[in-house]
Amino acid sequence: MAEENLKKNNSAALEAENISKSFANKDVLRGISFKVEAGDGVCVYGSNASGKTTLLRILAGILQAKDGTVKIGGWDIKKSAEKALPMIGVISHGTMTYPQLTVEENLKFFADIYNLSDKKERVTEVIDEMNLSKFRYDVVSSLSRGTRQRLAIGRAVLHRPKVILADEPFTGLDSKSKQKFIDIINKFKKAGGALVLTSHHVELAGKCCEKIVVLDGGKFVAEANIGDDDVRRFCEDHSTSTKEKI
Amino acid sequence: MRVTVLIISFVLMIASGVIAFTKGAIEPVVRNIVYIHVPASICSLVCFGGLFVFSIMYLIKKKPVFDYLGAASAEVAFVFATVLNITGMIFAKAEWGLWWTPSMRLISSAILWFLAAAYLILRSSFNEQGNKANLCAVFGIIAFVDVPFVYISARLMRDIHRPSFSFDSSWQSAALGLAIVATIMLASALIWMRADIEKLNKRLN
Amino acid sequence: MNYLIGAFAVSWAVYFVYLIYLSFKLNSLNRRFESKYPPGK
Amino acid sequence: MSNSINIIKAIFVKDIINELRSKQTFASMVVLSIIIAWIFRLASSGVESAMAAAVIMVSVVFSSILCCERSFVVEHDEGCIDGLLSASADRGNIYIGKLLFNVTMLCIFDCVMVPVVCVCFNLTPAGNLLKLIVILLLVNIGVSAVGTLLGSIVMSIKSRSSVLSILIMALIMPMMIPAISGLLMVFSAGADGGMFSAGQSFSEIAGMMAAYDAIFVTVCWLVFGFTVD
Repeated sequence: MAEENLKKNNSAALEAENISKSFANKDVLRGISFKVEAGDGVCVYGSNASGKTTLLRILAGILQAKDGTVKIGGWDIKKSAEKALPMIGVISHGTMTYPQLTVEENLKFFADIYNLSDKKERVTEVIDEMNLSKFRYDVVSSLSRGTRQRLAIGRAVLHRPKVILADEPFTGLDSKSKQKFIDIINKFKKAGGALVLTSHHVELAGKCCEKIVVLDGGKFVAEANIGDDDVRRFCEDHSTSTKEKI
Repeated sequence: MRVTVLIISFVLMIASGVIAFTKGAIEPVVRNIVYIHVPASICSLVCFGGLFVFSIMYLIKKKPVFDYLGAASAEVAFVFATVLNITGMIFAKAEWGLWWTPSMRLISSAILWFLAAAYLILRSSFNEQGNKANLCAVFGIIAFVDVPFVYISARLMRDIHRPSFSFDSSWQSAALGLAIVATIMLASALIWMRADIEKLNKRLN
Repeated sequence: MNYLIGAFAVSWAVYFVYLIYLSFKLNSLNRRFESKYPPGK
Repeated sequence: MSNSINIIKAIFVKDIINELRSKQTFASMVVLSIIIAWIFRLASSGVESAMAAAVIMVSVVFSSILCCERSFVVEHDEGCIDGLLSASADRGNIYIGKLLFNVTMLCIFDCVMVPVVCVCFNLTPAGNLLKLIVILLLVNIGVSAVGTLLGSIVMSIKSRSSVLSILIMALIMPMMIPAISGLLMVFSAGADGGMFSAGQSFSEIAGMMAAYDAIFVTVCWLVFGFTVD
């Protein structure tokens, strides 16, 4: 099994163990464990309200799990947060940028928050990397959706994270921007980064992930390699129960 | 169990009433409101204390039961604060000729009522569940922290309220004590019932 | 005297109305709960 | 420690730049307060220090509602709050940064609002300027301490501003009483504040408000983390 192979390697980029979370006294996640190695990509698949966003927010340290531990590069996200948190970059449906601030100010703000040692150089570097130099002094609210998404990715990789967590990164993007996103992510993975993303689009996710994990009703249901035939069918087979409930 | 507590509380209340009107009547007669006014005021403070304790317990332990108990004590505190204010207003009308006037105790009991009402409004205004319990617990804590300030700041007012009744006979103290015990028992039974309702509601949805 | 009776009437009314409201609510919820999840199962 | 100060400073500066660009919050605060002052002026007849004190407090509270709500809406609109939370482990820093921003906004707002009220009601607080500043500063800190926390609490509610106004008003009541009697002392030139203040001196009033500020800033700072979890 693929899971056996994963367990042999000790230096997992991201390791989640037995995560549970309840909102308003209702269980959202129940005992979820998985591992992501450096250079790997995992897609979390599930129907609506299956808890994928919550899972990602817990992995990112935004929410606190009721039970269980998250380790980023071996550091516990709760106990040694100042070590673990800088290794995470987050991309979500929102762009996580301030519409009234310019591209440069946005990046500089997050560089301040992460307390980088080489703020100016790194901001310029990221702006060049993401092809944003044309928009450097533009206010974010004047940018197109695709450009904003590039800025969001730039914001996520600004502090040189080891793991990128992306929540539905493809929603609202045209096919060109989607391809661009996939290219950037693949470059990041080649440089030794790990990726966890949630998506409905198995085909798109297949271009940057190797493994797929299916969540249903807050429980871990199944996993598969994305290269397998009929992976889409497989995902749907395993996440029907919530649809029936609704 | 709950019924037993309620029955005992009613028996005690009637006993205190009998003592109050046979042996311990206060002159002029309208001042006998104290037998319902003071227990209500103590009970609403006790319920606020309960809200504080349960909120902290919820934030530490994250057990749903503390959320239910917190919600219940806020609502019961609201009921007792209502009674407190109504009896106080009737007393004010009888003694001083006006329903309400800005003075120390009057303002502080009004604020107590506002705080309980604010908690209930906050609780009823979440449409999706989210971290409702957490947020309500946080508000419960700061609402209780507010209470001492309510009393301190109200000291600024010139006071026409009698600070406390001086009882001439021990019958009167006994009647008041009995009334306080009875009302606290009533309050705990009410909190208990309300918490059960909250729990059932949550399980049904 | 009227004020005294009024005060007692109002506050007892509040207590009783609240108590009766709670017990009705509790009863109806219990009934709903038992019809949804019968105790035998 | 220095890291915390960096984060607080970054949040504060970012919020100020944001507000300078949009000017939306500040403009609505000022216009609202002028309308309030004008309506109260219609109901009064000439010099009325009592009404001026009430107008100032009402304006501060309503403007703080706008300000505190707005300062968190900015974070939630594009999900920026998630970025902040995943970047810094200590949620208290976010609270302090936002608190500083809100206090600054209210202080700048006071510089506009108080002269307007003084003109409206023919008042000259010149002799008691220092006392006036002390009271307004303490009020601003207290209102923002509560408002910043509550602003974060109401973010998941649809009709947030109406709920926020009720919550802030209920919690700020104990602050209102000393603040209004202090303002009455300022405007009636040293005499004690009308029906309020049973012989309290100004320093006692200020001390009480300072205690309120200190305790609420501390408590809200401690519990802020739970509101974003």
